Amino acid sequence: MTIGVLVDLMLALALVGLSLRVVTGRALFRDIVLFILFGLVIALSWSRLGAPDLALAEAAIGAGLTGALMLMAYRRLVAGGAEDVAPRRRPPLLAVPVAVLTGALVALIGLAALGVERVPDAAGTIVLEELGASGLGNAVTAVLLVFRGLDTMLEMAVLLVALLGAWAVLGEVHPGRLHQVDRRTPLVGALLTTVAPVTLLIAVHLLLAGTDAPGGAFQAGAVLTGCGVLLVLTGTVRPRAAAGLATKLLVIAGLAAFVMIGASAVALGRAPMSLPGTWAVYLIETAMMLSIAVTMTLLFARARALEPERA
Amino acid sequence: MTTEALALLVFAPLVAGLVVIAAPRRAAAPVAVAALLTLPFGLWPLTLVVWRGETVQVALAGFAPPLGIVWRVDALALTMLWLTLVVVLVVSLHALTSFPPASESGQRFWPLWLILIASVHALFVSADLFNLYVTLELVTLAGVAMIAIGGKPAAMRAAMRYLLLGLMASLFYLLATALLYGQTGTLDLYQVGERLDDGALALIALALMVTGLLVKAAIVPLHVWLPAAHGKAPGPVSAVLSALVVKVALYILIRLWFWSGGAAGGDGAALLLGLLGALAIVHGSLAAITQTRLKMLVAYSTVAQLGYVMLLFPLASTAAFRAVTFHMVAHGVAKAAMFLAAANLLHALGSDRLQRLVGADQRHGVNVLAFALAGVSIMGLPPSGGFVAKWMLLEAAWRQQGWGWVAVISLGSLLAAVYVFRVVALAFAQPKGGSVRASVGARGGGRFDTTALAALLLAVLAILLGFASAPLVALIDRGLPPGMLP
Amino acid sequence: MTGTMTDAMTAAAVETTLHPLPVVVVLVSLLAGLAIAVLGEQRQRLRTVLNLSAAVVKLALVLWIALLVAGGVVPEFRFALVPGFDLVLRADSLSVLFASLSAALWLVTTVYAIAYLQHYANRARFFGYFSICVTATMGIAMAGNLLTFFVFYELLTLATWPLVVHTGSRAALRAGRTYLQFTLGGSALFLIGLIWLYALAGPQDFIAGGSLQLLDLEAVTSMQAIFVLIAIGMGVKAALVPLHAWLPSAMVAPAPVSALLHAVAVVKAGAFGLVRLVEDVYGSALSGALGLSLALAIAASFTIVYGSVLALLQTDLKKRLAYSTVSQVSYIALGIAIGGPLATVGGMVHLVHQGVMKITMFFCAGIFATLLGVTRIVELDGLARRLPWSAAAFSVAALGMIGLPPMAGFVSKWYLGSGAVAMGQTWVVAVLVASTLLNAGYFLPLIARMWFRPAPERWTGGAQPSRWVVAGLVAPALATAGLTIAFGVLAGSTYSPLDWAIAIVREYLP
Amino acid sequence: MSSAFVYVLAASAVFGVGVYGLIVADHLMRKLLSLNVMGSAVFVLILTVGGATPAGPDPVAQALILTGIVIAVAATAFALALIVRMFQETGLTSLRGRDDDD
Repeated sequence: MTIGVLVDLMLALALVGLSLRVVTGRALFRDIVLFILFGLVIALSWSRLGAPDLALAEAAIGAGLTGALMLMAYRRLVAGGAEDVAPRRRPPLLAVPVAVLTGALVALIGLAALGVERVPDAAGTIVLEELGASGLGNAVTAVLLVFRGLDTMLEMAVLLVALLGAWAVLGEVHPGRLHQVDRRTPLVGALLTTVAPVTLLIAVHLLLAGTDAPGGAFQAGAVLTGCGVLLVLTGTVRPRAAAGLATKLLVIAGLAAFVMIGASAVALGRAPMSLPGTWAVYLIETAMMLSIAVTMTLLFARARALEPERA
Repeated sequence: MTTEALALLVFAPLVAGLVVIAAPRRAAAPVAVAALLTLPFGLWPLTLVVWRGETVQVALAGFAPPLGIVWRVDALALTMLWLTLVVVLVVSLHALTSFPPASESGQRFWPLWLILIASVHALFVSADLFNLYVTLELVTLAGVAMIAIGGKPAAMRAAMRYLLLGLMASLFYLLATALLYGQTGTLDLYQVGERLDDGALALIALALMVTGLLVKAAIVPLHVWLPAAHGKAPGPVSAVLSALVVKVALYILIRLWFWSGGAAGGDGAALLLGLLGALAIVHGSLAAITQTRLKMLVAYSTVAQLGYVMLLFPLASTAAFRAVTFHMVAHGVAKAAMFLAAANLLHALGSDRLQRLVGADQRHGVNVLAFALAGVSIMGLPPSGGFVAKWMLLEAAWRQQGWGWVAVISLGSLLAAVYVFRVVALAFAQPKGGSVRASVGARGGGRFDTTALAALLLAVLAILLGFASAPLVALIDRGLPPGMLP
Repeated sequence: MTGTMTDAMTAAAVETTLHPLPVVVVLVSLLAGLAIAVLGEQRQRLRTVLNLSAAVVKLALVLWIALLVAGGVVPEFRFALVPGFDLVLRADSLSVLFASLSAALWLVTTVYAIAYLQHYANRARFFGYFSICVTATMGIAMAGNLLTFFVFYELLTLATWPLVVHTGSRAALRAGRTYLQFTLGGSALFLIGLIWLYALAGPQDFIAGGSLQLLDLEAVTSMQAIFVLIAIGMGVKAALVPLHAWLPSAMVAPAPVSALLHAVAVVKAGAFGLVRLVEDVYGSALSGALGLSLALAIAASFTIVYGSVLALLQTDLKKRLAYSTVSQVSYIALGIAIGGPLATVGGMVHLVHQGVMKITMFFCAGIFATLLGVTRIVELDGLARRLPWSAAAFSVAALGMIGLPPMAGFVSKWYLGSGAVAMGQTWVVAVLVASTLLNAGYFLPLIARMWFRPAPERWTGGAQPSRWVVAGLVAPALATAGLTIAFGVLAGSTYSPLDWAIAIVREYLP
Repeated sequence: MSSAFVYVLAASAVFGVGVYGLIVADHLMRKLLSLNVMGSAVFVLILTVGGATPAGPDPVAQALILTGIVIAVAATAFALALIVRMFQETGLTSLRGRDDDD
C-alpha cells in the first residue's frame, strides 16, 4: 500500500464521516461549515484523481459559493427567529427502514460502479483524438464549448432560470442592507483595495488559461463571484429591488452569446451550435464568466441589482 | 430545411425569453407572440419529413455521437412536439390575459414561460442521456419557479417539495447516466442501447434511472409532490405542468425502455411498472373523489391518468404503444383545458372550494362547459380523444388476455366519472334561496373573455380529437419502437 | 295490409351509396344546439326561431331520407374513428323508422317545451342540451355499426343528464346521480362487450339478418357473454327490470324532458339498440340458436308484468306513467325476442306506437301540473270539465296503451300476440293478457276520475299563462293523440308505421 | 487497491448518506445539504466510472461534472431563496403540516 492510497483512504473516510455529520447533525451552522469542509475534501479528491479543472471548480463553486449561499440563507433564517439547534427529537419511525434501504442502495451502486469496464472507443478517447478540430488545447473546455456546447448553453439557461425563479420568489421584498461594515476601517479598506483587483486578475487569468490549461469560465466566474460577495458584504455595493438594463444584460450575457453564435450558425448554413472560430470561444467564455459572477452575486444578496453605496 | 426548423423550435422561444428580460415592458407581448407564432413554421417541415417515414437527425456543431450530441425527431418526438405546440399556444392565449406581459407578474412569468417552452422542445428532440438530464433540470426548475410565482405560502411549500424531490430524482438519473457512460463510452441514447448487454450493471443502472423518472413522472407511490404542485400553481402553469411537464419524464422512460435496451429489465420489471400504474389509476381517482378543492381534484386526476401510461410496459404491444401515445396527447389537451377552466372558476369565485361552485353554471357557464367537455375526454367517454385512447388500450389489453388491466381501465373510467360529475353537478345545483324560475336580468353563459375562450378551445379540441384520430394514429405508427410492427 | 311501397322496396335492389345526408341530419340539431348555447339567455325570439326551424329542417331531411330508402338507396357515410373501426352513419329502413319518430316527436316536443319553460331559468342551456340530445338520438338511428351506436349512445347519456338535473334541486341532482350510476355502469359493460366482440369477430357493420356466424363451438360461451354484456348496456336505458330504477326517479325533470326520455330518446334508444343487437348483429336465427332470444323474452315478459304491477301501486301521476313505460317498452324487446315475422313487426311498430302514445300522456301530465297544480292521481277528479281537450288527448293515449281498437296500441298487441302463437310461444299470450288487464287496471280509473267524478270547488294551484302558452302546450298533445288514432285506423295504408315495419321485416325474413 | 476503487466505495456510501438525510431530515436546509452531498457523490462517481485516458481522467466525464456542479449551485441558490421566503411567510423551516390556504 503506497502513501498515495493511504491519503486516498483518509480522504474517503473523511468524506463519509463528514457527510454523515452534515446529514444527521442538529446544529445547522456547524454543519454548514462542515459541509464546506466536505466540499474542500472533495476538491482534494479531484486533484488526487488527476482532475485539476474539477478541483478548482469544486473549491470555488461546490464548497465556496454553495457554502456562502448556505451561510447567508442561514443568517436570514436566524435573523427571522429560526432555531439554530434542532430540539432533540426521537428519530422518525421511518429512519430505520430508510437506513436499511439506503444501505442496500449503496451496495448496489458500489457493485455496479466497480463492475464498469471501460470501452476503448469511449467518447473521452475520441475527444482527445479530435482535439485538433476544436482549436483548443484543453480537452475539458473543448467538450464544454465545442463538442457538447448545447449542454453548456442549456446550463446557462438553468442558471438564468434559477435567478428568475429567485426573483419571482422574492416578489417585491426589498433586500435591504446586508451588513454594517465600516469600510474605512484599515483592514476592510486593505481587503478591498488589494483583494478585489487580485481576484479580478485571477479570474481573467483563469478564463484565458482555460482554453489550453486548467480553468475556464466557470472557475473564473466563481472567483469573480467571490469578489462580488466581498463587495456586497463590505457594503461597497448595495442590493436593490429593481434591476436596471445593465444588470439584466449582464445576467443574460452568457446565454445570449451562446444563443446568438449557436443560432447564427444555422443562418450561415452550418450545424447549430457550430462555433465560427476561437474568438467565439473567448467571447462566449467572457460572457459566461460575467453572467455567472453577476447572477451568483445577486443570488447571494437576494437582490435584483446592485448599486454603489453613496456616502 | 429541417435543421433550420429544428433550431427554430429551440432558439425562437429562447431568444424571445432573453428579449423579454432585457427589453422595455411594452415590447414583451409582441415579442412573445411573434416567437410563439413562428413555432408552427418550425414544426411543419419536420412533420412533412417524418410523415414520409424518415427520421430527422441533426448533429449539433456537426459532431456525431459519441463525440457530440444529436437532435433526433421521429414520430414519437413529433407527436409530443405537436402536443406541446397546441397546448402552449392556447395556454399562452390564456396567459396573455392572466399574466399581462407588461405587468409586474407578467414580467416574472413570460421569460420563464418562454424558456420552459424552449427546454421542453429541446428535451423532446434530444437523443443524449446527459443532455436529457440538463433539459430535465431546466424544465423542472422553470416549472418550480412558475409554481412559486403566485407567492402564496401553500404554493411555496408545494414548489419546495417538488424541487427537493425533483432534484433527488435528477441525481438518480444522473448517477445511472454515469454508470451507462462508463460501461458503454457513449451518452447517445441509441448507442447506449446497442452497446449495453443485460448484465447486473445494466440492470442496476436502469433501475436507478427508472426510479428517478418515476419520481419526476409522479407515479404512485412517488407522486406525493404532484397534487399540491399542480393544484396550487397559477392556472396556465398548472395546465402546462399537467399536460406536458410530467409527460416529459414518461417520454424519457418510454424512450429508454423501448429504444435503449430498458426492456432488459425483463417481464418482472415491466409487470411491476404496470402494477404501479394500476395503483396510480385507483389511488389517484379515489383521492380525486375525496378532494374538497377543485384544482386539487384535477391534480389528483392527473395522478390517475398518468397511471394509464404505465400499462404500456407490461402490455408492450403495437396496439398498446399507439394507445398510450394517443392517451398522452388526449390527456394533455383535456387536462390543460380542465386546469384552465378550474383556474378561471377559482379566479371568478375567489376560492376553489367545491362548495363555492354551487350555481356557478349560471354565471360562468363557459368555464363549466369547458370543464365538462374536458371531463368527457378524461372519463374516456365518446366522442372524445380520451375515448379513442381508452378504446385502443382496452383492446390491446383484451387481446393479450390482460383481464386485470381491462378491469383497472374500466374502473378508472367509472371513478373518473364520479369526480367529474361531482363538480359539474355542483355547478348545476341551485344556490340556496335561488329559484327555478328565471331571475330578472340574469345573464346566461357568463363573461366570455380570452381566458374562458382558451379553456373552451382546448376542451373542444379534446372532443374533436375523438373524430380525428386517424391522422394521429397514422403518425404514431410511423415511429413505433424497434421490433413493433404496425 | 301490404301497400305498394313495400313491393317497391323489395323489388329494387338495395344499394349502399356514399351520401352526406346521414351526417347532415345528425349535424343539424348539433349546430342548432351549439348556436343556442352560444346565443345566451336573452335572445329568446331568435332561440325559438332556431329551435323550430331546426326541428322542421330535420323532419324534412328525414322524410327525404325515407324517400331515398324507399327507392332502394341506402345512403351511407363513414370514416375511421379508431384504428380498424369506422364511424358509420347509414340510413337503412330500420333507421328511418326510428329517425322519423324522433324527428316528428322532436318537433312537437320543441313547441311544447318552448311554452312549458316560459319562466324557467337557464333556457339557453336547456335547449342547447335538448338539441344535442336529439343529435344523439339521430346518430343512434343512423348508426351503421355497434361502435357508432355506442358513441351516440354515450352522447345521449351526457346530453340528457343536464336535462334531468336542470332545476338544480336536491331531488334533481339525486335523480341525476342515480341516472349516471345506471347508465355509466351499463356503458362500461357495453364497452367491454364491444371490445370482446371486436377482438372475436372484427368490426362488423349492421346487416339485416345479422353479421355474426358461429365459427366454432368454443365461441358459444363468449358469444353468449358478449350478448349479455351489450344487452345489459341497452337494457339500462330500455329500463329492463332490474335495471330500471333510474327511470322513475328521473321524473323530477321538467315535463318535456320526461316526454322526451320516455318516448323518443333514452328509453327508446335502449329498445332500438336491442333490436339492432338481435336483428343486425346476431341475427334472430343465431340469437335463437344460442338461447339468447328466450332469455330476452323472459326478461322482457317479467319487466312487462312487474312494471305494470308497480304502476298500479303508484299514487303520483308521473310515477305511474313512468312504471307504465317500464312495462310498455319491453313489448319491443319481447317482439324481437319471440322472432318470426309477425312478432317482429309487432315489436318494431311498437317502437313508434308507444312513442306517440306515451308522449301524449306526458304532455298532458305536464299540462295538468302547470295549469292546475295536479300531480297526484286523486287530484284528477273532474279535470275533464276544466281541460276537456287535454283530458281527451290523455284518454285516447291511455286507451291506446291498454290496446283498445282502433288505437295504435291495439295493432302492436295484435301482431305480438299472433306472432307468439305462430311461433308456438303461447305463454307470451298469457303475459300480454295479464299486461292488458293491468294496463286497464291502472289507466281506466284515471279516465273515470277525469270524466265522471265531480270537480273540486277550487284547484290547488297552478299558473294562469297566456292563451298562446296554453295553445303551445295543448296543441302538441292533441297532435300526438291524433297520431295515436291515425296510426291505428290507417295502419293498413302506405307509409304507415305498420307498413314500414312490414317492409323492414321483409328485408330481414325474406 | 487503486484510488478509483477507494473513491467508488466512498462515493457510493456518501450517496446513500445523502438519500437518507434527504428523506429523514426535517429542516429544509438540511435536506438541501443532503442533496448537495448526494450531488458531490454522483460527481465523484462520474469521474471514477468514466475511466481514464492516457492524458488523465476522461475529459467528457470532467465536462459533465463541471456542468453538473453549476446546475447544482444554481438549483441550490434558488432553493435557498424559496426556503427563506417560505420561512418569512409561514415561520416554518420544514414541510410538515398541511397545505391549505385561501
